[in-house]
Amino acid sequence: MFDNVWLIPLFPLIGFLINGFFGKKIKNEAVIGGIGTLMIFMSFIVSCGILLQMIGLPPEQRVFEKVLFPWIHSGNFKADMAFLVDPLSAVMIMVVTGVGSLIHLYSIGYMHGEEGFYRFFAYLNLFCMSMLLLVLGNNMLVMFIGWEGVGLCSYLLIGYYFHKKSAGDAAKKAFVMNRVGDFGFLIGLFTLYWWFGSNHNIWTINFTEIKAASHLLPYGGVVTVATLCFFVGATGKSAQIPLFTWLPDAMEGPTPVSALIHAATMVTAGVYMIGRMSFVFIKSPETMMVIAVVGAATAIFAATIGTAQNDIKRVLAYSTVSQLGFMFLAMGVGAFTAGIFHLMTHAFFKACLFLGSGSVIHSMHHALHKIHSHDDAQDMRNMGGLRSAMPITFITFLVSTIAISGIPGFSGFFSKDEILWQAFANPYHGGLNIVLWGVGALAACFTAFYMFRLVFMTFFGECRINAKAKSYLHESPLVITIPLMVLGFLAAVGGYIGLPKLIGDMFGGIPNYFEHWLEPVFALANQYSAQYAHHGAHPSHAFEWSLMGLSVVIALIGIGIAFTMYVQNKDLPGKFTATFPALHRAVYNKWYIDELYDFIFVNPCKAFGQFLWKGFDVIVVDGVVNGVANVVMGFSGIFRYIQSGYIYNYAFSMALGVVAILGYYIFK
Amino acid sequence: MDMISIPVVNMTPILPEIFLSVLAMVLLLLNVFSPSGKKSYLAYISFIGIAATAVLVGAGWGGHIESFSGAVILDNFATFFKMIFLLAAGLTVLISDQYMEREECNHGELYPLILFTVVGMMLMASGTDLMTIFLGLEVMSVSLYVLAGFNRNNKKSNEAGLKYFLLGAFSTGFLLYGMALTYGATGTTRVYKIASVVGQMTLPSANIMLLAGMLLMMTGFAFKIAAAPFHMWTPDVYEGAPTPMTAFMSAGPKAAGFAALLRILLVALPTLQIEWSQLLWVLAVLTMTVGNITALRQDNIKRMLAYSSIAHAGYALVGLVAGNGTGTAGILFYMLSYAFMNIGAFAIIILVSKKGETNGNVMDFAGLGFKRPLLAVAMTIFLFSLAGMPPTAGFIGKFYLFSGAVQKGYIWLAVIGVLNSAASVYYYLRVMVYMYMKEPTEEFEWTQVTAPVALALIISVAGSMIPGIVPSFILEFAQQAVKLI
Amino acid sequence: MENLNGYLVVSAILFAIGTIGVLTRKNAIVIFMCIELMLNAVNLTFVAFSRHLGHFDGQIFVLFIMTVAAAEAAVGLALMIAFYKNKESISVDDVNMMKW
Amino acid sequence: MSNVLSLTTFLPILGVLLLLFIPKDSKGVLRNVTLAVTLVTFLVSLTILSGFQTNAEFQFIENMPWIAAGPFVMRYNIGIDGISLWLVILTTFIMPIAVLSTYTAVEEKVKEYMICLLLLETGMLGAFISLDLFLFYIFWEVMLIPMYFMIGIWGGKNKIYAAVKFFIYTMVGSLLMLVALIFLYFKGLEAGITDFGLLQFFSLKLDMATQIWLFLAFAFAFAIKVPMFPLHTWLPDAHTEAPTAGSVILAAVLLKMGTYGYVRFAIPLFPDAAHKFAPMIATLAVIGIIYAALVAMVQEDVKKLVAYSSVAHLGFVMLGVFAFNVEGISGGMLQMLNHGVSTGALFLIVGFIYERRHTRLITDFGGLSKQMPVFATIFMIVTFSSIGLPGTNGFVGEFLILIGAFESQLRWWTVIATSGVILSAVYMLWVFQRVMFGELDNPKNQKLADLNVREIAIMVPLIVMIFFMGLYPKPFIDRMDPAIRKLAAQVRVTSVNAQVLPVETPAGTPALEIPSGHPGMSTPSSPSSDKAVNPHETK
Amino acid sequence: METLFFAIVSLVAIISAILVITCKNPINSALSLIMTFFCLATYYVMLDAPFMAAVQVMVYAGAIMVLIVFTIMLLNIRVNATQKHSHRILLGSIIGFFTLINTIVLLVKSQAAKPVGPFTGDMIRNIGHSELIGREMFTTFLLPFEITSILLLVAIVGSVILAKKNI
Repeated sequence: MFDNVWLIPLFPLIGFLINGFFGKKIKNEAVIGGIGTLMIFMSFIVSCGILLQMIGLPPEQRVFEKVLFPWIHSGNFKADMAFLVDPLSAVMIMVVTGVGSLIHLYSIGYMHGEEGFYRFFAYLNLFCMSMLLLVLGNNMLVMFIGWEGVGLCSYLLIGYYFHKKSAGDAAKKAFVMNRVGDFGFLIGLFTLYWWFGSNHNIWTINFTEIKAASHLLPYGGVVTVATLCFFVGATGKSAQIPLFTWLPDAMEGPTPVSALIHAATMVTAGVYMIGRMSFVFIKSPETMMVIAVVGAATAIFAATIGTAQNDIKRVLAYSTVSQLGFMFLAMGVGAFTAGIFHLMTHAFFKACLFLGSGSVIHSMHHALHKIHSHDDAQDMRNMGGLRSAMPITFITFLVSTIAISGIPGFSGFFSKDEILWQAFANPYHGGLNIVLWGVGALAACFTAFYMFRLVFMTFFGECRINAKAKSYLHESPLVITIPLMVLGFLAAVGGYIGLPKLIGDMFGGIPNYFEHWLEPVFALANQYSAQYAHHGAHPSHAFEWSLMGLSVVIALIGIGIAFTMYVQNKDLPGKFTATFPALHRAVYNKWYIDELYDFIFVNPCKAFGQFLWKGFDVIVVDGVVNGVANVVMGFSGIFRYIQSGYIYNYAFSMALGVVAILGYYIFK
Repeated sequence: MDMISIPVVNMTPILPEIFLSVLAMVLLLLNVFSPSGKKSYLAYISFIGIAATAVLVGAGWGGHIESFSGAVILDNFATFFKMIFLLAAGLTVLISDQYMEREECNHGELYPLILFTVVGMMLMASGTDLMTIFLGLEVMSVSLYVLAGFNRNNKKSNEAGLKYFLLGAFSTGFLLYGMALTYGATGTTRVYKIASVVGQMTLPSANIMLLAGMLLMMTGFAFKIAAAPFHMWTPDVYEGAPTPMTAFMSAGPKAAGFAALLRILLVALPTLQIEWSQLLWVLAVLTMTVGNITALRQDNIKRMLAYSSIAHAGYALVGLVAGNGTGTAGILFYMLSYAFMNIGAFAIIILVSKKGETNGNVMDFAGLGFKRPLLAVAMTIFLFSLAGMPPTAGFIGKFYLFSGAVQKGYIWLAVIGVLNSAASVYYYLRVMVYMYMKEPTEEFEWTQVTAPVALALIISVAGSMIPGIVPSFILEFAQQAVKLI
Repeated sequence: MENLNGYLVVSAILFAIGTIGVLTRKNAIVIFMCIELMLNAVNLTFVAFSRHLGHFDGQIFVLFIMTVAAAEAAVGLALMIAFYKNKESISVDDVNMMKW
Repeated sequence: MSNVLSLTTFLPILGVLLLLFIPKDSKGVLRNVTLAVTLVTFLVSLTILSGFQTNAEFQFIENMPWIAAGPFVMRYNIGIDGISLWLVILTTFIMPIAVLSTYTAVEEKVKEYMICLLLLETGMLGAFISLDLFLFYIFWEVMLIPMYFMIGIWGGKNKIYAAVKFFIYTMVGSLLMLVALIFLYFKGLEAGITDFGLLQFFSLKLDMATQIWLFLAFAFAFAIKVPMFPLHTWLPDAHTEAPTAGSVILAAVLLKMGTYGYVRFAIPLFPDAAHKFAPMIATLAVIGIIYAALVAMVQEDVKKLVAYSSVAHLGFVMLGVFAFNVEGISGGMLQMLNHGVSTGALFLIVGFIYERRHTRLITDFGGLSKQMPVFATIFMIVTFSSIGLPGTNGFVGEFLILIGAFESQLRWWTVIATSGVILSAVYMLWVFQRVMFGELDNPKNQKLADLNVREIAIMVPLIVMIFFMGLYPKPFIDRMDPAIRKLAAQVRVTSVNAQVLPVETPAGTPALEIPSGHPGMSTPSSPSSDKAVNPHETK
Repeated sequence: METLFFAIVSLVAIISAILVITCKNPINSALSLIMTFFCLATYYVMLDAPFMAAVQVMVYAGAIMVLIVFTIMLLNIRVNATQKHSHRILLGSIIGFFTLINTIVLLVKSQAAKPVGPFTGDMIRNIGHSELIGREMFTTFLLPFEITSILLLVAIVGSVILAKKNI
């Protein structure tokens, strides 16, 4: 089965090629969607096969590399088109193909009747292929193909409604911000490659080889530089501070896209990448600290913005940013397993949420369309009371919301709590631990608040939609609800494969399967980290329990506030806004980050470009060129006028010449 | 006292001159007996005569005969230059007839005068006595004064003749004074004797009289080759003279001037090379620069080519500054190819311009490229050759000239030369811009190309292209020619 | 020949005067006369040198210069006449149709 | 066939002769014949490719006497190695495409146009295959002439200015190079070199001062052609005014002359000086990358934008070449090919919309995707190729350049250059967005026809190449690798000598005779010295 | 005695030369020029070259100047009232002055070649100047002599072409 790993990205590629080239001719949506879905599903099956085979192997044999063909070989540099299958990538391909299949299926229903249906599926397949390359690549360059490939697909899919200017802008923004990250990624790659090569004559970008040689890496120093650069790449892809602003805008794309790319898979690439290179990152305590801090900051920062958004998808987008922050927090505190675990659970519940919101929007859109209203189908202020019209959507949505809020028993609880615990208990960041935990917990509180705010505004209360339209609201078709149900189910139970040891012990020593599964991957990192981890007294189990309880309480507080504000006392939000107008405006406008970036980067760049062009290129550079020409021409004019036409002037010139020449030679 | 007995002399060195002189006189006679308006056959006869002379000259290749008590010599150097003169004259004769008919001044005396000019130039090239050189120069000049003013009903032609005459005579004064001082300093006018006398001097450059004589002679020749600051007559005279004569003047006398200059400087005064190359360095730079830069703003194409011809003199001087085999061979090669390309260009100008020398502006070339593609292509080749673009003869010529300078260590001179060359491209391109890239402002008929002109054009095109692609054989001749002096 | 320098200086002075004449006079014929003056100065130099050196090369050169002067005079004056026919003037101020 | 190189080079000239006999009114025949000629040339050039032995030696050598007069001996000495091989193929590959692109774009003076195209092809091929410096110079200059006419006759509004600027700008540089060439020859003559053959000059040991001057002269000429900041201003003008085929060839092949010149001549001939100036040139290259990107960003004319993007791309090439290691130079070479393909394609794309709308202002467009989906797809692929998206050709070259440069002394330059990656995305996507996305609100755009079969046929080979070179660059890299290794060794060995010796050491002192051997003739004989140079090479 | 005579002749020659360039009337200039020519002829005599003196008078003073005067008369040139371009005169004089300075300095700084020829003053007087000249002319300088014939032919043809009323 391992040998067939190349099939995994191949299937979506085939789907992409078929739909891309012939989709326009096929016209039949069922066929197009069928092909697209089938292809990714086949990948899923292969992935399952690989997973099963891997489970059957002893942990130390769970690494397999497959070289497809040599790609770039030049000088010392060597990069093959090759895949790496290990527990980590196995998790990722399962998530990607699994969630991917569901979202493909969902899309058949959701995108029904859209112009360019085939295009959508082609892009979606292409995305899956890129994502799979990203997670399967056995060297940084193959990863980078996927890395940029998903960026491309994200660009294409955000710009799917290309006739909307906002969509185009958002697409471009996404790509460019990703590129900023890629810049970091490349520099990181170069640094690592160069350091290994010039110091140890190991010229490689292959993960396995780097891993084998990673003991040569120093702590800090060049590793800090390299890892920080990589982390810049991760912030770009995973929408962390400071490169997060593209993700909310990316909601211009169709909702399945938001679910697949901007929630479940692509945006987690940064997390995955850090996981993949954990043995490098861990060697730089500074970078780990930065990652943790940025993760925590992003978590709280995005969460605050999420509280004030009215667009249903934007709320989810900021939520995603915030949750990604959690993942980075996990990575930053060395809890790689927890980070990856959260990645997975997040994929379930966030995909479900997005798809649910898509279902809502779909329905709203349909209803509004019927009455020719131009109201915004995504604005939560237009919704309300939808639970009766769309029960399945409501239930799955609620389950996922509970999961994300960290209510015990649901997947999100296990992963998030693990992260918060590790943030508190990690042995690396000294006094910062409390802060990290506190910020994380607060963010969790905000998460619960805005998620339930969303649920309450959308599904509870009276229906604020146009009365005429109300009758048109209905539950979505099966093709949409099946994925919702599957994902809702996973969101609910997905967490049980990674039960914290504490809880597992309580239930008779159920092991943390997930941790065991990933152990071979992160063992080395843990080994390295032991070098500088300070061996303080381990917090007691009781303490752990109480922290867990605290986080639950925090989540409940968030829910409570939301309930108070949006169900019980609906005047409160208005009052709150009126009391703190500046704050609200700031939060509503995303802390003016976009404006800030425009002010700091975009506008100066444009202005500088204008200056360079009109001011420098045309006037100075070309001015010099033309100036030389003009000076020569000016001399031409002068010389011309010396040529006066008078014989005596000519004779004078001759005589002058003679006198000068003679004079020089005689008197010299 | 015994009778003066005219010594037995070897006439071989001056056979071509004698042949041409006799031919010229025959033509003069024929002219008298032929009715006006039917003078074309004189052109044909002169062309055939020139061709025959060329054979005669060619037969002398490889010989080395001094004659007339050292007044003339037959050597490869002279032979090569004689070929250039004959070529220039031949082409000029071919393009003259049509033009002269059109300008209604097809007097039969034209052809004998051209032939006499050639005789003068030949004497300059083969003369080894300052007297011979001077008289050759005068034969050439006096003929040219007449030729420049040949279209006597045309004010511009009159003016050109008069200007050329006055300034030419003025420069002759300096030349002669230089010869006088040289004579005084060395006691002889024989080039080879001067060489041996100067060679025996302990410090020739300290001999101010010799130095001054050399400098004054150089100014005299600088006038003939139109080197700055003795160049100022050139544009006016070239513009005013009948176009075929302009073509002739730009190719022939310039080459003759170089022939004499080379002979005097390299044969008689090689010991003073440091001094004269220093002066020529300055002159070369000045000439190139003034010529090229002033040409940039010319609308009248004859005038433009006149300035360009000044610049070309500058390039050739670069080769002379070097004074080594490469550079001087370069001059020879360049003069030959210059004759082809410049006369070719003037031939096109003749075809484009109208009676009374109207349509002589660059703008009048507008649209030529697609109305008369062959002419335009020919013109393009001439212009690119003048600009020194490969693969034309002009490029190889310049290459050798600048190579000579580089070889001698005059790198900056070569750099200035190439920069000038680059600037010059502008005005050559300008003509092409009008030919190909602008539409004609008004519709008018183009002059028909007569057979002789067509022949001249074919020869010129071939002469501008072939030496650019396979220059070896000509360069080989040039090398041999300069080896002996 | 003890007085060579005397002759040379006189000829230099005459040459300079001729040059000044060429540069300052406007009448083409007078300019031509000034050129003749220059040529004569040269002739004097030649003859003086010839006498000093004790051979006749210089003197014979002078004979040729005289011939040349005559030939130039003929052609030059013819040119002036032709010019005069067209322009009704012989002043070099009027010889400036072509310039720049 | 032993003279297949000559055949390839001069086939277009034969084509010109053929064209002369076709009446100027039968435009279709003229076009088809030209296309056929270029196709045949391409096919013939493929036999070069198939016969090419993957090693570092020059192959298909033809060496005949040509000029021998005075101190000079010029020979008709041609041959290719891995470096020039691909540029030759690129040229022959682009030409049919360029010809095909003119079928509707050029309606007037077709015959002359085709003749120009064919002459240009010969010039370009000749320059790539010349192993005689003089011969190279001839072809180098000859190229200018047809290009000048193409811009000047068939160009846009400001064509004359652009054409003359192009011509004189290039001429200035190349003439200075000519002087340097002559000087070099005489230096060689003193050292016993007998003709202009390039390979001999590789073994010539020049003192530092000489090298510096000569290098500067060569570098200046090539820098103009590349074009490097700040000598680039002729390029936007030339590109904007040139007809589509002209722009395509200019971008795809002519600009490569400059970078090729560095790789083939300036660097191996004067390695010490090249090392000395590497930081300076890298600085200019990096400035070019950033500067051109910023300027491109605010352009209003699509073609000008693409032109500036060329400046940026070639900045990358220069950076890679001056890394002096195999990766960097390979990357540079690949990037040359890539740029040829992708920027050529971009100019074709601009040509397509220009033909339809007779405007190139970005603001005149918008929302074309709706009307022209095929066009949109192709445009997008090319855009991403130009941005350097992994999987397309642009990436491979750019990546190798950056990694090569990062390995070398140019680390910090590389960091800055890498940020050019961001900017290239900004301007390319921005223009793509403004042209293709948004509302189709300009009524003139609403009836635009999508690409026709011919236009698609033009683009398909390019698209194929974009992906082929992006996904499987091995055949390209493999064939050029030995030659590049040789070059890198050549540069490196000498540079070590330069470090060992004080700079002032005059030529001819015994100090200069240290072990380096003849870098141009053979790889360094002593492995130990090699190791001392770069311990990482012995992997 | 000879020195005094030389001085007087020189004075006359120079004054008449100056008159040539200062007289407003061309005729006066021409007459002054003839005066200078006579002075030169005197010099030639003093330099033991009587034949040269004779030729000088005949060719220059006789032929050439007659031609010039004739032309002046023919063209009936008006006397220019004023010289407008005074700066021209100034510049011209300066240049002429420097020419003079240059020349004189060079003459002072340098010296001519040592006498090399066989002819002394006595010898010339014994054999006769004309004969010696003739001998030289028709032996050593035969070619230049012949060239002058061509030159004169050219001059004749040229003048005819340029100045004859109908051709």
